[in-house]
Amino acid sequence: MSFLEVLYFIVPSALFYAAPLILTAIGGVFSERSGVINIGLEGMMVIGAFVGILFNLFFADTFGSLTPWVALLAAMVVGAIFALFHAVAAITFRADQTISGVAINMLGLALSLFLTKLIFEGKGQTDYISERFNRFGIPYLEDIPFIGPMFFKDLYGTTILAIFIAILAWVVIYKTPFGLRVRAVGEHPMAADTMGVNVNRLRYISVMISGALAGIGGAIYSQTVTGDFSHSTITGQGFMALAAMIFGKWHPLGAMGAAIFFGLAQSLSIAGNAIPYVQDIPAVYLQILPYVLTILALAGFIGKATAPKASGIPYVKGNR
Amino acid sequence: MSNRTVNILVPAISVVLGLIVGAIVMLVSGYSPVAGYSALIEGIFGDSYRIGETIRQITPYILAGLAVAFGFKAGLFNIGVEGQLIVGWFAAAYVGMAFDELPKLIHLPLAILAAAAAGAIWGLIPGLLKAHLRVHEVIVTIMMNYIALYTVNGLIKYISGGKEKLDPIQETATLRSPMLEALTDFSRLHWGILIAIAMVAVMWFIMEKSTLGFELKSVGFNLHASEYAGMNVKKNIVLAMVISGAFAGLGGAMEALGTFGYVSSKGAFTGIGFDGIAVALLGANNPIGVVFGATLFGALKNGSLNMPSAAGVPLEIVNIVIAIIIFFVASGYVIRLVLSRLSNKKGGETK
Amino acid sequence: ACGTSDDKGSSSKGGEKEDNFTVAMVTDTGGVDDKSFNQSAWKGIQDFGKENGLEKGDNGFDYLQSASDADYETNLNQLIRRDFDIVFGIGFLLQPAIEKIASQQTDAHLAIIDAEVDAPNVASVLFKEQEGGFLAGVTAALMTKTGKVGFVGGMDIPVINRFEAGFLAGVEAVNPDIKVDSVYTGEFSKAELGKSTANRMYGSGVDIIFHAAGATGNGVFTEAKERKAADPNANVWVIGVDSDQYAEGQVDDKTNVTLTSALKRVDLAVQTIANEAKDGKFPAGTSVYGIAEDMIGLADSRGAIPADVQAKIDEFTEKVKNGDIEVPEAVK
Amino acid sequence: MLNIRKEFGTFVANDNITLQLKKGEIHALLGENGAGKSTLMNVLFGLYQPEGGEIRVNGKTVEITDPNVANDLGIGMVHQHFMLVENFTVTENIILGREPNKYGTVNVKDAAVKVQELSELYGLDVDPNAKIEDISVGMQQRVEILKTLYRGAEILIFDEPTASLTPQEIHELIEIMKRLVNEGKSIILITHKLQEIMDVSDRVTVIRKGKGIGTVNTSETNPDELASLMVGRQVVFKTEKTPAKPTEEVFQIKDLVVEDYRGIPKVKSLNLSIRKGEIVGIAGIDGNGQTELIEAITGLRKVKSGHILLNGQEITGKKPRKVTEAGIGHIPQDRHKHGLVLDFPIGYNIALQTYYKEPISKGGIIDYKTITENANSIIEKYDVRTQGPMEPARALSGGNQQKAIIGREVERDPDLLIAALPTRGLDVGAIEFIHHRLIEQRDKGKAVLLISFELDEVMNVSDRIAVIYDGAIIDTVIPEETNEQELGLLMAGHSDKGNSLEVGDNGHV
Ligand SMILES: Nc1ncnc2c1ncn2[C@@H]1O[C@H](COP(=O)(O)OP(=O)(O)OP(=O)(O)O)[C@@H](O)[C@H]1O
Ligand SMILES: Nc1ncnc2c1ncn2[C@@H]1O[C@H](COP(=O)(O)OP(=O)(O)OP(=O)(O)O)[C@@H](O)[C@H]1O
Ligand SMILES: [Mg+2]
Ligand SMILES: [Mg+2]
Repeated sequence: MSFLEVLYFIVPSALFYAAPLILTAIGGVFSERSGVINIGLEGMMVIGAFVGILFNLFFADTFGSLTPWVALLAAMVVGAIFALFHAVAAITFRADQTISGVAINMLGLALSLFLTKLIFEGKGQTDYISERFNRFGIPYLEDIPFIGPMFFKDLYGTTILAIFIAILAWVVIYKTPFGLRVRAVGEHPMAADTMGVNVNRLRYISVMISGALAGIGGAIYSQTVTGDFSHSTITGQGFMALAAMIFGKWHPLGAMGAAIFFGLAQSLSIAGNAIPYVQDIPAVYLQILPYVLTILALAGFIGKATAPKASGIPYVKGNR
Repeated sequence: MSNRTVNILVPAISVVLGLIVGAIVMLVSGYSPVAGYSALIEGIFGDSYRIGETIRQITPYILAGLAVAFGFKAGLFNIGVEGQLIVGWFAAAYVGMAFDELPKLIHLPLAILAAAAAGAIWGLIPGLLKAHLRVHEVIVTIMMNYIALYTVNGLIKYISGGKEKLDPIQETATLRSPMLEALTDFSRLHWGILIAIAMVAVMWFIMEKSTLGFELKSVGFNLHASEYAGMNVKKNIVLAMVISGAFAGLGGAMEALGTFGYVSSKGAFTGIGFDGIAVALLGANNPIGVVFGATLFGALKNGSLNMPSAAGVPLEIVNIVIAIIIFFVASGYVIRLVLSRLSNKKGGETK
Repeated sequence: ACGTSDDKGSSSKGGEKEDNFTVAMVTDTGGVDDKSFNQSAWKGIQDFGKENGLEKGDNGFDYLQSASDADYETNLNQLIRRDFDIVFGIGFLLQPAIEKIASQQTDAHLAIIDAEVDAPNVASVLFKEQEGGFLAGVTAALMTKTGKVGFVGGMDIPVINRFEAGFLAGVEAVNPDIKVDSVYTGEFSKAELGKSTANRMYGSGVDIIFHAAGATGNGVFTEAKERKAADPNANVWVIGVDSDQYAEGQVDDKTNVTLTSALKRVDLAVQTIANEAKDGKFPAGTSVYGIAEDMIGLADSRGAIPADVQAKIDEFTEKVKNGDIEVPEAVK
Repeated sequence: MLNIRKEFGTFVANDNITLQLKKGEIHALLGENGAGKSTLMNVLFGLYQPEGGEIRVNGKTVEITDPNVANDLGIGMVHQHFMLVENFTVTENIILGREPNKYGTVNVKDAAVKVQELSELYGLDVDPNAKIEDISVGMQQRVEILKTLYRGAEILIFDEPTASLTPQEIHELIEIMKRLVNEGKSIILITHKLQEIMDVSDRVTVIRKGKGIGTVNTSETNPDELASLMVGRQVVFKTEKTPAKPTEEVFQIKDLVVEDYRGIPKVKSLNLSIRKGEIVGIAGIDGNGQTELIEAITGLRKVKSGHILLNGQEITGKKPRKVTEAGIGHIPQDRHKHGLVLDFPIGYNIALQTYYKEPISKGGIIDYKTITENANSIIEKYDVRTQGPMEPARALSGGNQQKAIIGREVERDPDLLIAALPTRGLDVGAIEFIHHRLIEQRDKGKAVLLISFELDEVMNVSDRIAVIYDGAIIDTVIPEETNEQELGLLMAGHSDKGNSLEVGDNGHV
């Protein structure tokens, strides 16, 4: 492949790969900004992936080509409800948030597979969906030399959605009263409390937002990539999203950038097969690249990341 | 109610609640909880074969649980037990395979040590990063899990010349025992359980009897004060991760030298490391508690295999139950609250 | 020391047992409905059951699913203890387990698909995947318009290598000038890898991709379907593997991207072995099945392949069948 | 507030306490550590719900269920520990919870203007756009006050507002309080400093162990009476001590330079020496290098250049453990973070410096019985009030925690004992006890280095006072030969002896 061809392949496929990660990572940003650690993103994505496929299968006749989009809504709602488990444990029951997240991951997968077997008569995977997201080119823009083929030719609606939500999340977190309060609650909940901000309610809302976004992320993944749901549909994407959130320093746009970066690494490892020199590198190196990069980033080679101060600590009124 | 009673009651109540939720899920889904749990119990204790298999399953759980618990005691959350276990598995299997003509007395310990060393190295990296660069161990260990998975797969391929598994280990490196197998009707029960129990004692000794344990706990609770008191905080953090990793690596050795006798490419994680978190949690990070936690989860996991065939219930139900148990143990605060309310009421009446 | 299991079997179930010949199988982690060889094997067992008037359960046929590779031995053991007359291990992953158990339970009859176990009580079944790959290669070479075709493999293991070798040979047999873009994703369960790889291939002018990559291959189908949906005139095809993957290629009511599939009749193989065992001719040792045994072939293209092309394919099939063409097992 | 009762479990923190606040007065609330002052105020502010009693505002009975209700009633609180989000700006902190809105987004610009106006109205100098983490403690406190004013508070509660302020800042704060009262606001002031009460308050309410003792007019009382009301016995203020009999020099610091974590020098060519049998007090405003100095001595921070000698031996750059073993004891300034492992039993905490040596540890094996025995003896000797050595350190009150630390350090009999803010936040009884211990140590012929922000303490306890300013000792004075005025000027960088005159231009905001 020529260099340009490589770019024309890598950029769109990185954006495509990044979309579910962006949404899920931003979900993580909301939760952790409010002071609730969310290792459970993976489990929430699994639920989203499952609900997305299930809805798509059952309602394709009703909604036609709109089905995948409506399925995202369904996954969003169910994801938010599922996140309540984490919220109740972490906020009301004052559980260790990391452990509660681990439980969420286990529960998400076990529940989805259990239901799959229940609904599909013992089978370990669902049928294939018939209504998919389709990519498109944006007229005129896709003809711009260089930029066009990279950004506007093979575009997915889901990628646009993810970028839009990233920008929206940035506005919400940094520009609105709600965002100011969320950040305050994650930094110094007692300060917020004395100012009349309802700490636990905000945390509930934030955790549910994270479930909703991870749900959408999962549903995008299952509907764009696998087309069905099984135990191997979501295998680590939630953890990648978590890494993207940290890599992006708990900032929505940073998380988006990190997710796209991971997308690039992934695409590179695929395009690598056809690029001179790169193709001689054993596959292992390319496979572990995103994970190694994340560690390097965390180790401060790409600037220091600091978590919200109060994250991980349940808020108990009156405890100094 | 004494503190001790409460500490035992919380996990016990969580287990009961988990099983109740499991029963409700089965009921709502149209399965019979009675049939389901009978199949489960049958799968655990049904006969000597199943008991042997259950104990075999418990073995790596004990070690994974110890690994997580050891980290917790030193204030570290080692989610990387999974990866450490995988590299330990590989190291033991490789050493077990590669050397022939070694006497068993040397070969077997060598393979076991190799596993511990590999796990320790896998723990060393996040330990160093935490101690010297203050990188949070949770994320690093998660990433290390994936790196372990792919690296081991790559190594297997490289060493075997493109195959997906290494040759089986030599007889001189095996933990298996014809006697134990005969005793349990050809289950895969092996001597590893003794190693696991020995490690329980080791952890107990380090934490409760040694000066090192005092330091590790102190650093775990408050590294600033520990530093002020002249402890070498960095050394302790690294050491805690290394020891934790070594326990995890031994868990891998159990699979390599006992259960399987070889290592093969993995498409996904073994899950033992993640279950180790639950085991440690249920055991309140106490070595003896870990044995109980491992026994429970080992039994549940192994028994669940019998559920689809004997009762038609998907075996995922057991994972649901385990997740719920973790929820409740982690939410121990609420259970304690309810317990103290109850005992207060009682106390008031008797007074 | 090995009398125990027999005693138990005959004492607990002996009385009620009718004189059925019973069969069972253990899946690998893919599960019984993996739309691949596990499913195919289960179909074979069910068909055998139907033929012989058996019912699912201890007295007829059954399967156990493995949740992880730690379960293979347990599951095999369990089925043997339930006294099935023959127990299949499906997939090369079960090879060590079968080997071990065969040496312990010397009275039991075992069989393994896709691997060889050297024991007097094990029947090993291998397929000439290279012949399936060959037919796929021939088809692709005859159908390509761009002169570029692709192969997407899962893990780089002997079974998949045979598919690849056959595919390359098939393409070359038709037209050595056709370029083959051949890639191993290293995974059987990462659809996104399959999708991106297919995207790159189609993007670089490949128009037909043959996949042998399990669930990773789902991504190949997804990519092809998306391209077809975006542009109904897009010239993209997928050749499926193992079973007829027509359903995977369905874009909408009218369009389908599955050109054909390289069939591997695990179901037939299972049935054959079971029947032989039933007739008291348990085929210990290794059976290798290929086109000649009708165990390898192509699926119905449902019109995607024109008759003249089909005729040429049939010619090649015949040549392989009667030995005129020997398909290599390994890439040269 | 009438007959307020507040229980935590079985523990009664407030037992029928009555406090009546008149409009326009400054009403002081006095009591020992743990007497229940903060609890009472948190009840008033709606953070806690009382088990009994009633609260009336302007004669009307009200139920204050949460801080919002308190705000609406015009009650504002400046908390003992600042309630500020560090990485927010001043304005963001002030408007949090009541954000002015524009098209759904926060209107930061208008808010900043409003904050500016408010700050000018009450003479509370703040920079609305500065981040909290970048401003001084004094300014942070003004932000706290502005928070209440922004919400239209008429009643302001100040919980120990002066504990962490410099004398100058305290002075400014007192001015501010007076101005607020003149504007018609009413103030409840909690402080342990009797002099402040005498200076600013109109009336004083004293509580002891959760019970109200009574209310007196400030003009009709004196510090001695207040102290005995509070403690329930006679208290001696002036720490009694015989003159020091210092002998040879035991500890020297020569040309010490220490940098902070950003590489900015915080200790600059500092020289200091201490003799056996004397207490040297370091007086200075927070942030002039005290922390870095202590950390450098104790081996917690790298030394850039210079020397530290104990008994003539170089201890520069040694590891903390080596420094301790060389003969230095250290009472850290932040006992929760650095002094104690709060989740460890108090007995283990007492062993924190000796656990690794005989007789506690032998060959890597630790003997918990010896730990308990040692702990018991220190607990008794230092009057640490606890249920026993296995009680978690967290459960002890601040004063008792501090006593345990002092016991731990003093019992090792170090040649030099460093005491950093040893009495911060403690009540007079505990302070008295701790001062005695320091003097006792001196009388045994040991050297003591006392770092304190409280002039009283430095004047009372030290035999010599070294004034630190901008990382150097700019003067050394004898307590008997100086006064607070002179010290205050020195601390601000004015050295009237002319030799090292430096005017505080980079001073303290
Ligand atoms: N000396 C040290 N050696 C190794 N790790 C440390 C050390 N000090 C802190 N850490 C770890 O590094 C991370 C950040 O430490 P830091 O001291 O900045 O935070 P903190 O003390 O918890 O918070 P704060 O800054 O509010 O006091 C924490 O995870 C902490 O456990
Ligand atoms: N949330 C709580 N739960 C249990 N006990 C508490 C709680 N808050 C305070 N206490 C206890 O109530 C008593 C009064 O505490 P409070 O903070 O009101 O004291 P204070 O007079 O403000 O002391 P200080 O001078 O140290 O600030 C103390 O014994 C304290 O331990
Ligand atoms: Mg810090
Ligand atoms: Mg107080």
